[in-house]
Amino acid sequence: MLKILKTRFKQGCRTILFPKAKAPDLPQRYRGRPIIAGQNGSIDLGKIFFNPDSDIVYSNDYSMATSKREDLVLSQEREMALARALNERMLKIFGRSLKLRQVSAGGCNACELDLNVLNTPVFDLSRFGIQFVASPRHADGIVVTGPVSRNMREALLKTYEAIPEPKLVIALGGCAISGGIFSDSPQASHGLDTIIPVDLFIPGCPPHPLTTLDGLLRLLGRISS
Amino acid sequence: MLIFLLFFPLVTGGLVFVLREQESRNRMLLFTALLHSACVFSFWKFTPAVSLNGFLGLDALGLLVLSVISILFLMVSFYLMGYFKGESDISHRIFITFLLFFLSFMTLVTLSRHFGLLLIGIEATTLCSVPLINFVKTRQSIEATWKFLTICLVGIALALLGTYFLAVSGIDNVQSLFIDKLLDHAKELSLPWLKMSVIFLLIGCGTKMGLAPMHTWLPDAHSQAPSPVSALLSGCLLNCAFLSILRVGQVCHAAGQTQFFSSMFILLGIISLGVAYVFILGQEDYKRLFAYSSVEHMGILAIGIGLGGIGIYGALLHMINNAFTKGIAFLVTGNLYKQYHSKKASEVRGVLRSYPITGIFLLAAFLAVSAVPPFGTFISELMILYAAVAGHHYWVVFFYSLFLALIFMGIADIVLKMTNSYESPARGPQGCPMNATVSQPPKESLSMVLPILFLIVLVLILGVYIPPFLDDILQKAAGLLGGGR
Amino acid sequence: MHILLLLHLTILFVFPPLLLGIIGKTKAFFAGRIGPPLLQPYFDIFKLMHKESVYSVTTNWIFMAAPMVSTAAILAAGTLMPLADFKPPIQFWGDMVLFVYLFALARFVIVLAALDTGSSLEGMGASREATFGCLSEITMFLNLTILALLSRSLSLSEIFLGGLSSSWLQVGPVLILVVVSFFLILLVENSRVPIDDPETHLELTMIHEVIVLDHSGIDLAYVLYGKAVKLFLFASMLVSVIITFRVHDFLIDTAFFFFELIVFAVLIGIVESTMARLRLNKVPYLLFSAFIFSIFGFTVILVRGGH
Amino acid sequence: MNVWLDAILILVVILGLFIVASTRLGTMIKIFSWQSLLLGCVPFLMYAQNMEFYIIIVSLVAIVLRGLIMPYFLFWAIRHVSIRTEIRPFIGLGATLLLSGLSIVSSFLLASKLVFPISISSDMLIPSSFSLIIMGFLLLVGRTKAISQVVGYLVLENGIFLFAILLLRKMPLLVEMGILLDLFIAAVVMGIVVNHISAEFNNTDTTALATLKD
Amino acid sequence: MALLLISLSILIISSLLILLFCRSKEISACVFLWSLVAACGFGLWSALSVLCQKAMSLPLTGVDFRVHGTIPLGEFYIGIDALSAFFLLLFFILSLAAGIYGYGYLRDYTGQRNTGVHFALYHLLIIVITLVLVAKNAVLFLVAWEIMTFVSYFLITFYNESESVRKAGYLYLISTHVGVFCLLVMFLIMGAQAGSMNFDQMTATQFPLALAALLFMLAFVGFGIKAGFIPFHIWLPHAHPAAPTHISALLSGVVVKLGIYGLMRVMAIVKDFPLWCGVLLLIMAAISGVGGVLYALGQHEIKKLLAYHSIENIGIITLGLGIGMIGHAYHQETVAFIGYAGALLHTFNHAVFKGLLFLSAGSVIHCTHTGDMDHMGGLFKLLPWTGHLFLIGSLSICGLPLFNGFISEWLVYRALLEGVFHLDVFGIIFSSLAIVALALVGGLAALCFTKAFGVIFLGSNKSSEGHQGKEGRLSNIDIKEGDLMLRGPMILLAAICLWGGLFPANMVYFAFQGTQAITGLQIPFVLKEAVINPLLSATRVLSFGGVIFSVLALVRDFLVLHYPVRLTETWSCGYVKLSHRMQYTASSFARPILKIFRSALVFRVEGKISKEYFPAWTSLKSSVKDVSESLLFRPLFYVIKKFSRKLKWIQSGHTQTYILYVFLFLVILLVWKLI
Repeated sequence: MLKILKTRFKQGCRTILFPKAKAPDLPQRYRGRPIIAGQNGSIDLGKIFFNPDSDIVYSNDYSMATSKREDLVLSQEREMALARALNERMLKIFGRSLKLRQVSAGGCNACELDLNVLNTPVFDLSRFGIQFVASPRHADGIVVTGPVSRNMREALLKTYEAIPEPKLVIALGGCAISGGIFSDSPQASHGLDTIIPVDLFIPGCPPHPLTTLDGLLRLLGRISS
Repeated sequence: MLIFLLFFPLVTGGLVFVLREQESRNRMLLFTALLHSACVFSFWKFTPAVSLNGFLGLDALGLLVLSVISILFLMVSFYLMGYFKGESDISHRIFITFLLFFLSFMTLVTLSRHFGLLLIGIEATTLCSVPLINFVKTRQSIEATWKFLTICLVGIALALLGTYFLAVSGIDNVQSLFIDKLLDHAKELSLPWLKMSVIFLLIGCGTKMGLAPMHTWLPDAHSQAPSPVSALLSGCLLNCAFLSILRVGQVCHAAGQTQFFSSMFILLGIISLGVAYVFILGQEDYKRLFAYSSVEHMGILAIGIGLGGIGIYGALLHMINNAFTKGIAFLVTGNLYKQYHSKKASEVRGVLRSYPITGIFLLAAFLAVSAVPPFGTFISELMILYAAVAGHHYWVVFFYSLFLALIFMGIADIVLKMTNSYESPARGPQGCPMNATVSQPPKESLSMVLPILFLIVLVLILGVYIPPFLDDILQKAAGLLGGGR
Repeated sequence: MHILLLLHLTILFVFPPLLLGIIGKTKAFFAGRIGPPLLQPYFDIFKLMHKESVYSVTTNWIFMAAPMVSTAAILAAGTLMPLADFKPPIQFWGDMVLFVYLFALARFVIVLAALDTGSSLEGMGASREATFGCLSEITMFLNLTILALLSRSLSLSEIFLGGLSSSWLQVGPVLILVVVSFFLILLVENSRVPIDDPETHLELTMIHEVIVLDHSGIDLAYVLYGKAVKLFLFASMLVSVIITFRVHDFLIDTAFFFFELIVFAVLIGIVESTMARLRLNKVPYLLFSAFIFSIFGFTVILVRGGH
Repeated sequence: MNVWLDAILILVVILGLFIVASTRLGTMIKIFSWQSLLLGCVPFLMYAQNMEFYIIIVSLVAIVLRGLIMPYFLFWAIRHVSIRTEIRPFIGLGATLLLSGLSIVSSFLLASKLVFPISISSDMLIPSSFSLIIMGFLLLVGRTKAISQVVGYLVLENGIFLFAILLLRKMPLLVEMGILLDLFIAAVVMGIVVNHISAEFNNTDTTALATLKD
Repeated sequence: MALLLISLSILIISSLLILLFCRSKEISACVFLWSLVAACGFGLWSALSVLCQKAMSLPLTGVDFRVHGTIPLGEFYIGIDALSAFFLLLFFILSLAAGIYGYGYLRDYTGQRNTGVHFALYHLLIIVITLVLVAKNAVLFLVAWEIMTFVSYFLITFYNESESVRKAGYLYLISTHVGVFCLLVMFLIMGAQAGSMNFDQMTATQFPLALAALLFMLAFVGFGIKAGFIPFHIWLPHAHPAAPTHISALLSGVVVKLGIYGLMRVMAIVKDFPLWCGVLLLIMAAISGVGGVLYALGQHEIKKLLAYHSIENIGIITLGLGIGMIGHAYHQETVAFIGYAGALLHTFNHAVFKGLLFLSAGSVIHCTHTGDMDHMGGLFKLLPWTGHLFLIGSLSICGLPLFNGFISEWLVYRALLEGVFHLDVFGIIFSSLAIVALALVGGLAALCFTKAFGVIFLGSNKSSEGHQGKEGRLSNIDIKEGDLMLRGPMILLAAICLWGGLFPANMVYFAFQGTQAITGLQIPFVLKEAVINPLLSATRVLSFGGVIFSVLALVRDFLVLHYPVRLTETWSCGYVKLSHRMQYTASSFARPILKIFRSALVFRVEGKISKEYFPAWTSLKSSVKDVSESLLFRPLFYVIKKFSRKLKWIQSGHTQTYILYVFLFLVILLVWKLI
């Protein structure tokens, strides 16, 4: 007991004060939002894999979550429209308490890992009242990762149906948004929005925890762009 | 009057032997039985005078046994009307005649006031019941008869020796075997000879009565004899043997040796209960079952008399109940045998379903035998248990209850299997008799049903209410043996 | 007099979810993170009240009525429990039996609702809940008997409002045993960590979470609220056993009572953070050890003749 | 006078021993008839001085019945059934002899304990009657043939009759005659049953008569 | 007393009438119905009139009816005192309900059995049980008791085509008949000690303590077999499933209670027992209670489950009696009064809710044609009435606050707690152990009845042929609710349960009247107040709970306005092929608790688990072996049979050996007696 207290005091409180203070600067190797080089080039964040050897130049900017699918397409002339907060009524309900149910619909589980990081002391999702729950009946929204494979499609629909109104859907990671790496396989569906209406798209393969956190906080209106 | 009662059946017996057809023989039998009961019931009103210079007389005990015998004989004769419908050959003529001789000798036993004459009566009943048992000439019945004969004659020989010892014990002062004289001078009888005579008489008459170590002939004789005969045997013959032992008991009581006599009698009773339990549990043949239950009830009578006080009153009441119960039981087995043609209990199924009346009577017999309240046997066994409890014979109470409970288990197991219906659809309507080829089971004839019904009613009445006249006769009889309520 | 009654009811109705918040905060503190805000339970309940209720096809009215009946029963039990220094609204001789049986009624109805949905997970939760429930009831009764024996009275208000003050001196160490066994029962009844982890996601390991798997919206709100009240009642019972010191001044006592409750909630949080979850087939042994503690305490009291 | 009486009594007991020892049925019946004749004349010796009329009648009837009619009847039964010897008795001959010797000794012991209320002519009478009774039992228990069992029963009856002679003066005639009559009928019925058995089982071996058991 | 005689005469006449018309079903049925209603009405009236006397004007024994010298050794002497009135009350209520149910149940009976005879036997049973309850003479008591045993045997084996029914009937007959012998000896010892067989003289005599102990042991065994204490209970779980529903309701409601009535009557007669008798009764009660409910948990068949529950409730009743006796032995009259009152009230309550449960279980079996719980489920929608009534029954049997079970369990708790206060150290230990046992029994009963109600009525139907329609209806099983004749009695009993729970005052008052008859002492008014007032304030707490419930319901209705209720499939982790076989069945629900008590219960789980990769068909069966039956009585019967078979050589068939027996016994007697 005492040993736990000693280490606790030595460690101190690890949570980053993100929305108030500035996010910690990410290492150089982090591949954030790509910079559009040429005049008419457009990059669809939902489709790219953020892999290092492609010719895309990545900046260090982590906020990439958008409310609509088309906002993910970056082009020279259009400024990046980041995720907007929910409407007034939804905010009143979910403002302080948002329960999410995570559904991994196929995929390589990288997104799940990074999603899980959010619950660690550093990011501490629970301080915003956001929590992952076991049953969709208790949840307010579902976070879908992976290209909704044919087998998982019916289960996903069942889970979606099981969630009481008003509910949110968050597509996490490239696979969920557009089928990602698996987009050309007959099993995978091409993007979650073809199946169920999606409220928040968080690109990345896998999206950095900060991106996800930033998206969620924008959704809840904690960060205004 | 007594002489008429004694010799009248002999005469009609001879007459019946002459008659041609069976129908008139049956009617003659019935007539004799009716006359016999009429005389006996007249004795209830006015007690007859002692006749044949003191040899024949009627005291309370004698009257009780005599009336039981006459009632049962009347019922059996009425039952025989239906039993022998249609068959008539030489063996029937012998059967009916010896039946009447049997009645007269039993009357002799109840009436005799002289030990020697008592013994002759018992010997005569044994001999004339031989052809009755041997009526159906099969291997088993001959074997049963042989065993019955040898063991009973040995028993009677011992009883004869016992009588001689009794005579010797009173040779210098009483010099006679008249019961009344013996009772008056009981004190002066020489003790060792009296004890010897009591032991020999107890063993001798005990063999006839079917008490435990000497009971071995009873199951064979009763199961092989035709049902009406076994009803008579277990109803009346055992009671006559019981009466002779009571006479010995009277003498003992008068001579102040009650303790000597009763301890032996209780031992015999307990052993018979034990033996009856051993053979009833898992018994295969339902007639042998009821035979062993006679051994059991004789054991109960022995215990009752041995306990003294209200036990004697209970035992005498139990004697009456038991006689009628055995009558019901064996007449019902007669009906069953007529319908199922097999003695094995496992082949008799669904009696309640296919023969409702016989089924109900079988249940009544089972309830009466196992002493269930509405029937009289419960009250008498209760009285005997009361005597045991009041006399602090806790060992007797323990064995008595234990064996009765176990015997109830045995009988219930067999009888309830017979009455309850059997669901195997292979054989026509549920519970239809296994080997009866007849498609529609024969309707039970009236004459075979009425006597059983009458007996059941009698036992039921005794269970609920003892009429005053019967009560004071029982009181007087018990008084003779030093007991009473 | 009515003011006290009203105050008692308001505390009973308003205060309980705060305890859950405090426990959450302590666990976060120990984990080195900020953790959910103290009023998070209130927010959750408020949010759930604005949510739709989704019912399974196989359920009938029992499923809907169960949360309401259980919360009502627990609140009714609350009216028997003395808080701080003022007497409970209703108190009578032998009310501790009703107190325990009201909790039994709550559990009975929740288990029925769980079986109503006809899902294997809910059935599993129902059977575990019912099993541990009836094992803990024994120790509960024994502890209450011991406390009744010590305070020579059968009504909860007299037991907890000073009946035990003298006994701490006479049989102090034994009372600690009884308090420890009470504490274990509290952990089992309110599904705290050593027995059941509220935040786990693996249905097979849950007990109290999985039983309400199918509840949604307002029903879930009632269930959470009921659980909070139950924890509050157990906590206040335990607290009033431990600290029997009363100043008999209204304000000070109430404040001191709240302080004690907060400390107790922190204590629960500490226990939750320092202990890992027990394997499921070890839980009965935990219950038996609680039972043995109280039996041991009882024999010492009898031998010592403390009563 | 009682010297003769004692002699006859001893002779009767010895004849009893002979019956027990013999295996052939014919000899058994012959010895039995001699024994009954001797028994018949015992009363004459005992009550030589104050002879009454009925004592004579009783002993005469006894002699005629036991000595002549019953053996004749048994011989008829043997001829009818045509068996001659007892092959395998239950208890071997040696054992039966030993047992009957033992019985004689025990009956003498028993008799010495029992004091007779009035003086009787010979104190040998009671023990000899007891020993005859026990020998009768031994025959009944030890033999397998039905006929030999009948003979055993008759020897038993002889023993009892011997004892009855003591009471001749006191016992009324009627009873005495009745007992004798009963004995005779018993023998007749046994005979009838024996030939039933022989007709059914074509031998009177009682081991066949053991089917009725539980 | 006159009223009771009227009802008895009605019953006798009507049973004879029914026998006359037994050939035609309709006449006999309607005669049966009307005579039953009339007789029970008069009976109830007479019982209530005795119970409601305010002042103790009438002598404690009430009005007697005496006919001298009828039954030999005893006499036809009957009289109602408060104790028998109390039992008459519960008896007439239950026989009325069971009779009406039976009428409806057998109306569409097509089998070969003659229902006329069955009804006549039913009337005979009522007459005989009334006689047992009002008998004031030992012989009359015993006669009525035996006749009841045999009449109930014939009623139990109504369906005696099947083998198990016959076996159950036989076992019932044997065990109760053996019990009767103990009663015989007990009553005779009492009669011998008191000089007369009437209960009044017996109550007057003073029994020495040693004799009282012997009487107690005999009474315990004799009445224990009938009441169903643990070691002697083996006939109960077999008899109840075998009997038709209304008979098993009557059997467990009333016939089992006669054992308790007998025990109380003996306590009233032999007033003071040694202390260890009370302690023994308490221990046996605890064992029966816990054992009964644990065996019930392991059962798969409803009626067997309910039968074992009767044993458990008998355990609770005897807890009350036990603490009453201990209190009496310590001369603490308050403990004795409350203990006896608790026992009496629980007898009444148990009769009512057990009858209700059996009747509803019966109509469930009647509709689904199977007793096995694992083939039921989802019946709440199809049988709403039976479902609700079974729910009320199970709530009250678990002693939960709203219903009458709670009141009587509260009284027993109160007695035990008073025991903890007033008795010495020895007494405290036993009463606190009793409290623990009662708490365990209450908890396990709640577990068992959630299992029973949940598995039968809730969830989806588990029987294979009923496939789950979209909206949860079972399309192809023709299950329809029984008509009013079946539902009427059940509703009556449920109403009594609810009334007993919410307005306990007068039932507790009746219980105190009965207690006065047991102890023979006047209960002080202050004690009655000290018991009834807490109960009233308990109902106040419940009303407060009701208010809160209605507030919550209002809030809920208001909030639901926003979002209409939506129906979807049960959430099962998204598993696609959701089948009804995935539900928790009776055995799986009870498995955790049975594993904890597995050594005491011989709890076995048999079945082969397929080891190959691709799962083939496999089966799993969990069973609980009734320890006292399989380890104690079955071997005992076997040994007795084997022993008696070994002794059969006595009748070996050889004439010579028979004669040898005679000769040897002669020698033995000579040696024994003369030397």
